Amino acid sequence: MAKYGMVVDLERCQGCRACMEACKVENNTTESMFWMYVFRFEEGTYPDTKMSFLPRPCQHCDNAPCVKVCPVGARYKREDGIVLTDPDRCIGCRYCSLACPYGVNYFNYQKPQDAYYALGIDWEDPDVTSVTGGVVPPYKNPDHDLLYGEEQRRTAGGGHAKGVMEKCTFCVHRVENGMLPACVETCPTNALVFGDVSDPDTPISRYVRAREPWHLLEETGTEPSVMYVGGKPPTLALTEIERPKARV
Amino acid sequence: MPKVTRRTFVKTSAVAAGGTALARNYLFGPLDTVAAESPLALQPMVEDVVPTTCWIGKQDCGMLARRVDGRVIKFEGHPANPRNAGTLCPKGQAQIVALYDPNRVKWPLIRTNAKGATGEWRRASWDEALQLVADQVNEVRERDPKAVLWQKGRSKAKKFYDDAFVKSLGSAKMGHGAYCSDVGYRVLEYMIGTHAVLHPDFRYCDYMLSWGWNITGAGGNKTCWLQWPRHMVEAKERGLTITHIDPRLRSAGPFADDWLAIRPGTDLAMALALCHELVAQGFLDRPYLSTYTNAPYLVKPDGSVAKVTVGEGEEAEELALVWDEDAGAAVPFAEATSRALEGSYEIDGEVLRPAFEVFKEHIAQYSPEWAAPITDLPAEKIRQVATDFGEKAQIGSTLVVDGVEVPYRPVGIMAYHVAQQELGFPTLQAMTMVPMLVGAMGAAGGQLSDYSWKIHKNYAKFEKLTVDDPPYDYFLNKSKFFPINTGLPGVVAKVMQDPAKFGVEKLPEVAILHMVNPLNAFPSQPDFLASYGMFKFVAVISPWLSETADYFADVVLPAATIEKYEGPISVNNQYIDGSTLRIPPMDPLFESKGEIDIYMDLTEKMGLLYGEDGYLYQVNKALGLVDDKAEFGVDINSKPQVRDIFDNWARSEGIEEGVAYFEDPGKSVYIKGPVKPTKMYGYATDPPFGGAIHRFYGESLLDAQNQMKEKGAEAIYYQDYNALPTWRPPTMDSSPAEYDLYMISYKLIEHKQARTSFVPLLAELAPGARVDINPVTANRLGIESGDVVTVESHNAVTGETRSIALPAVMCEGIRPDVVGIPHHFGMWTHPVNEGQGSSPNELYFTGEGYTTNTADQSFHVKVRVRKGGEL
Amino acid sequence: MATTARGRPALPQGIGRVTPGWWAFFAATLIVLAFGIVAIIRELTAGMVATGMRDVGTAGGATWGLYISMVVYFIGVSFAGITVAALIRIFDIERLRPIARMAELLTIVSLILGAFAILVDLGQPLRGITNLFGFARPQSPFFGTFSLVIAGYLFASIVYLYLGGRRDAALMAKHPGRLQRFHRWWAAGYKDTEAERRRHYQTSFWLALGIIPLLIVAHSTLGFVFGLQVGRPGWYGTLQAPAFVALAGVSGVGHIIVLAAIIRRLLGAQRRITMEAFSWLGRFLMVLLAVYLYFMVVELLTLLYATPEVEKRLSDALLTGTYAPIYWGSVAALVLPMIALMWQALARRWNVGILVASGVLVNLAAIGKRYLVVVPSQTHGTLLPYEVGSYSPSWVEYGVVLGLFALGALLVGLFIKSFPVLPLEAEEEVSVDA
Amino acid sequence: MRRGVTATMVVAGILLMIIGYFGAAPWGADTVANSDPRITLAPTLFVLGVIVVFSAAIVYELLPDRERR
Repeated sequence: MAKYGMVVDLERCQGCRACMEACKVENNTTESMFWMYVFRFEEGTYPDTKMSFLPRPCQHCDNAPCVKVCPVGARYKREDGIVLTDPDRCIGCRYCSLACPYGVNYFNYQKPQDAYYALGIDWEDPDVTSVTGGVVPPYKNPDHDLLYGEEQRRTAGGGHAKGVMEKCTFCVHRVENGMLPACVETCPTNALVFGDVSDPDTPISRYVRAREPWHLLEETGTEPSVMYVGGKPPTLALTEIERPKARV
Repeated sequence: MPKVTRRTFVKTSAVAAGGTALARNYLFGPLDTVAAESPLALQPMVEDVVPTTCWIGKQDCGMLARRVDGRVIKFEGHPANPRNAGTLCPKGQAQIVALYDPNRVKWPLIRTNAKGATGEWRRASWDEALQLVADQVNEVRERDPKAVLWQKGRSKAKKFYDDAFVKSLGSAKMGHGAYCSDVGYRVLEYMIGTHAVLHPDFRYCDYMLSWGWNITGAGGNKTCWLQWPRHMVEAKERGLTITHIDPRLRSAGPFADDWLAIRPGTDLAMALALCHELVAQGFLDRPYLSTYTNAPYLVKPDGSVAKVTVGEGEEAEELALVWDEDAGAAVPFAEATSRALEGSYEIDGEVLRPAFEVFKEHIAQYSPEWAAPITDLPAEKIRQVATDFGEKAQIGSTLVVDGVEVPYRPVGIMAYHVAQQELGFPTLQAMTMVPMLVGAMGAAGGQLSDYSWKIHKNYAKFEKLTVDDPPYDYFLNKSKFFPINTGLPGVVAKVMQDPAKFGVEKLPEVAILHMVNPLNAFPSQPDFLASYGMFKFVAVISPWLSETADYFADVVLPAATIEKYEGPISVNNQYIDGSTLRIPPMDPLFESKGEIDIYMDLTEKMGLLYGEDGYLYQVNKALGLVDDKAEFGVDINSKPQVRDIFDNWARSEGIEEGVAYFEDPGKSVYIKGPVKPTKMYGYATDPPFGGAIHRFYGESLLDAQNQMKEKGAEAIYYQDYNALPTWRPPTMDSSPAEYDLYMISYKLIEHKQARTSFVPLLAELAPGARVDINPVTANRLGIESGDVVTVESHNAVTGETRSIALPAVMCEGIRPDVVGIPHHFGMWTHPVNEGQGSSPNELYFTGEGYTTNTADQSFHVKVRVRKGGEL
Repeated sequence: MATTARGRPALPQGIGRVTPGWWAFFAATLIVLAFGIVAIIRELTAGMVATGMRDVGTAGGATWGLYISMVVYFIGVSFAGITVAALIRIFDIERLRPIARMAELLTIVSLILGAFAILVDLGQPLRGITNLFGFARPQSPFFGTFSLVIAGYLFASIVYLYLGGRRDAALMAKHPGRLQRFHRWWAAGYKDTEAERRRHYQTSFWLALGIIPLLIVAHSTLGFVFGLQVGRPGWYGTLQAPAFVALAGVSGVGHIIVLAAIIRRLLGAQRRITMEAFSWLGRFLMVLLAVYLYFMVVELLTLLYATPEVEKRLSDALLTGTYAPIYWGSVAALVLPMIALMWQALARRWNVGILVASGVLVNLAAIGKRYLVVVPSQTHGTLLPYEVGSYSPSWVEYGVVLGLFALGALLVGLFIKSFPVLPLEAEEEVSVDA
Repeated sequence: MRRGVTATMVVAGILLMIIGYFGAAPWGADTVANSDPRITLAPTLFVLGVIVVFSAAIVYELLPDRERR
């Protein structure tokens, strides 16, 4: 059985946030929801200012606090290491987003159809619906409505429904079809590497052997599957700059 | 229990009824019932992939469009395209929303209200709109073709269908180069003949000066973001060290090994100091200087080059003289065996000195200690950069690349938009001299500029610059103002407002604007507000209603975004060459059309489509389907499908399947193969450097200055035409002291000039404009993060002031005397633009003091900032 | 024996009689309840975007806000009610006997409010009920809250109230009237024989013994909901569970004092609820308050002594930052009653007014402290350097909370009007046999 | 007999609680099995167990005395 993991090479990451965009288009996430998020940090004072970037997907922890606290078992971990959310079981208590030290969980505070950038774009425009068949958003990915894993649950982001939780799924609908997650696939400088960590001759295993990876918030004991190479663990000395429109 | 009276019964039942309605509503209605949407996809879907290229950025990355039932749902990078190798930047991913944007121009629009204010439109058919444009343009064209002005923003592939349109009309043509580092192109065309600016050979470079290069946010020379950062990251892993010279650290992010926070507008001083140090520390590649540059030319005391005329009549040509140390006499350049670079020689009673000797004397004054107070950089640091550059150049070493031995100088400069400053021309001259001194120009690991060593026609033209007498054309070509002239829309705007001052009689009357938005995208918005109002008739071709169209267009023709055939598109990433096409992933939405269709229909209406010198003839010429490839030419007497044009072009390139090759996702990128060293490195080309002698010494510039003086030009126009780059403080520094800050503008990676701020996915990443200000300065001015501040600019020549208000953001990575503003916002026609703030182009000036001596726009101005103001 | 308008003998303690004052009370609570229902409907239709809650991390909000603070507060109050009732039974504190039923009533009502507050906070409330009964996972601290607190403890309190009230129900069943069938059902054939009394004496003793550990376990799980989360500085800590229990006791006893004083004045039972009862409650409150203040000092010291940077950001926000007013307000609202109680205890002179005031203050402090546990850790306590966030409840949240309080008051009022809240005494008693 | 019935109910209640507790989803965060209950409606059994334990008190008091009748 594969054990999926991801390596983030901070010496290659340009902080361009293409991974965030690819994730948003692939998973049709609504406004201000970032399954993949990239911090842009500034540190120190002029002129010895330092800058750094930090991509933050879900860490798919092996000792996942979110799985432990979920009162109804909507959030579960699979043998292949991916932590997923079952939108038909989730009761929207949002306990997982508080247990998670990384803040990777997002809650559908309203009906998704109302949250697709409705401020400036009228998706019901007849000329657009004549082309897209009235699908909102017009780039809606049909893979999300299918069932995945031998547990056969609708975990690939089809959960865009009011009142349920959702988070990065390592693009389970792509990985199960043998493709790379959308963020890994689009990263311009190949700073994201994804693959089966248990198989020694995959690119990710070679990467891990070549460089000593560190983990984010190692001290919380969550044993994340996402490994970081280069750069250094973030501290509160870093201040976030250029935040996206993160609150709706 | 309280008695159940009729009133309470009514109230409780109402509440109860409400309750059941609520429950029913909740369980089954729009409250998203217990089970969310339908679990399984309903009907089986047809899924396919269409190969195409990105339409939003500059370098047309290869893409695969995933479609379901004909509806594009995802763009992904095309693995075979060398420029992006299967990856995409944020804009590439997000353009899918722009495709479906209901705010696109859906059908041809004809204005119904007066120009100069927000337009009211009526829907028109293509026939009616094209006919109107054809009539209006023809009426003017018959009188004077040059009175028709065709203007374009970014060309999204090889400029063939737009060049063909201009030639078939005979109209004037205006591009956007003057805002996109074209002064750098002029310098490289002048000095070494290539049509490009500067970038290092990343594959072997060890030490790079990232000079004003926005590594993590913007393009670079030739191609754009994504390709260069890929090369840079691989080079850094190999050990490349980067010294970042830029008032803003943000552009380099974590990739700057050393950050020199230089004061804006003083890059010339820094470059001169580097030249001074390289000469002083003896880092000189004498064989290169004496063999491939005009450094050995003997210069008279008046600065002109000593020449001898050889041959009579027409073949008579003047050959520059050099001092041949072996022969001990002045001989023409070609005949000398050992050309002297230094010393002074008396010939026919005159004391002549090699140009290099003049250069050494000229830069003797420009020591790092001299440059330190000007650039506000420690002298020691400037000296250290020169030493590193010199040492790491490994002068004299060679390297065998793919079997070809080439001089090896692993040092170089990446410089592009740094050229956009008032002293842009001399600055780039001095910066280009730095790699030339160590012989890195065209060397392995060294300084490259174009993807081949093709010599541009301007190289020959710049040998002798001519300054005519008025009347001049409205671009002021060959005028006493701009002997070298890129063609700046800002200058045209100034000329239109006051033709007499510039000695211009004939002004443009009709304009065709294709995907260009001067009101928002180019500096000095007030000038464009004034000048574009003067056009009798303006036709705009654009997918969105641009701000310029909103105020001044008579007719708006809806162009498709990515849903059209376009090309041919080079996929050259410096190391691998090839070509591809843009294939429409869907039919054009609404009633929009691809530009080639529009141009064919328009020229047909104008009667210029068919026949000799018609549009189709020009298309064949522009695509090279003439002479030996004439058989592939399009029949010039019948209107082809756009797809057929590319089918013919593909066959002419030797691809039997024609355009089908590019429509097949398995193929679709035609790789010609790796770029050979004999094409990439100047030393290795045949003849070396394309046969062009590198103009180290600019005699024709000095000559131009003399002509300008004779013709009565003012000092502000001629002062930078010097044989050798000479320092002077920029004009903006003479603004009063209260304008104590420099304003610079910069590009964000999430946006592309003025074309993406209304794409909601990108507006989410970068929501709006801001003023980056150093906390120390902000503290002094009593400004806290998030406060709205007013930024007021001052024109040092005219005294005019302009101001905008934007939120302030604290930024430690910027000089205390500099404020930075992104230039993607300030638009108003699209709902998503709401509240995004103004554009710095409303603050910049154009014209005297704020353009280069080659009519290129300067993006510098002195400003003052104070708290307060409304957004 | 006062007679009612229709000549029937008036029931004791004003049961069945709705004076204009009561009408006003019921109308007021119904109006506020209606406002609460409007707020809930708004939230259910528009989604939780109508509340002020937003995601933790990038959105810089708090995804648990006022609702969860009220859940913890209500369940805290419910803890003290049944504890006082059990202590009375186990230690036979005669003077507190009159307030036993009132305490049990308080427990049941506040538990119901706590359950509703949880439901209102869920994204999918209806599915919340079905899935919890179907798939609840013991590993989640929420399991304890759901099963032990809501289901188990609520049922146990109802049993305790039911059995304790059978004697009075039997007495009340004598009086004809609309409520007679209800009282007879409640009495379930209670004949007040010596055997039945002895049996009730035994059951209530064992029941009280059974409930106390259930309370401690149940309430600690609520503390573990916060205390076990390593990802949340400000929550993670061994002191959460005991501090929860202590503050629960404090707020619960405070509430009982207030309720007792109101009922004492309403039913003119000055003689029945004596000053000794109040002094006992006062002293019990003082002890619990002392314990809680001790916990606060311990927490503050560990917070300030050598805090890692993340906790530092949180403690700054609490002590001097955005949450400082609530923090110091709550501290003041705890210290003042402490001083008042100690002064009265030493001077041995207890004044009901001061006790009620300190009861109210202590409860306000409890709401403040619950809020300060739940919210700041989300807006200022992210381990990754997200930008500091903000949270302010929207009108929907205030509406729902007010609605809950109104519901509570309504339930208490209805109970008082339909069942004797004070155990019936000799003169009110009509002999069982007649 | 009264004491017998109550005792059996208490024991039955506790048994139910134990079955309900261990029948529900097992502790742990490493497989899908950790998300589903082993016995369907196990949590309901647990709650029923608690209710049965405490309703034993009611049964104890409310059982009519056969002798008296």
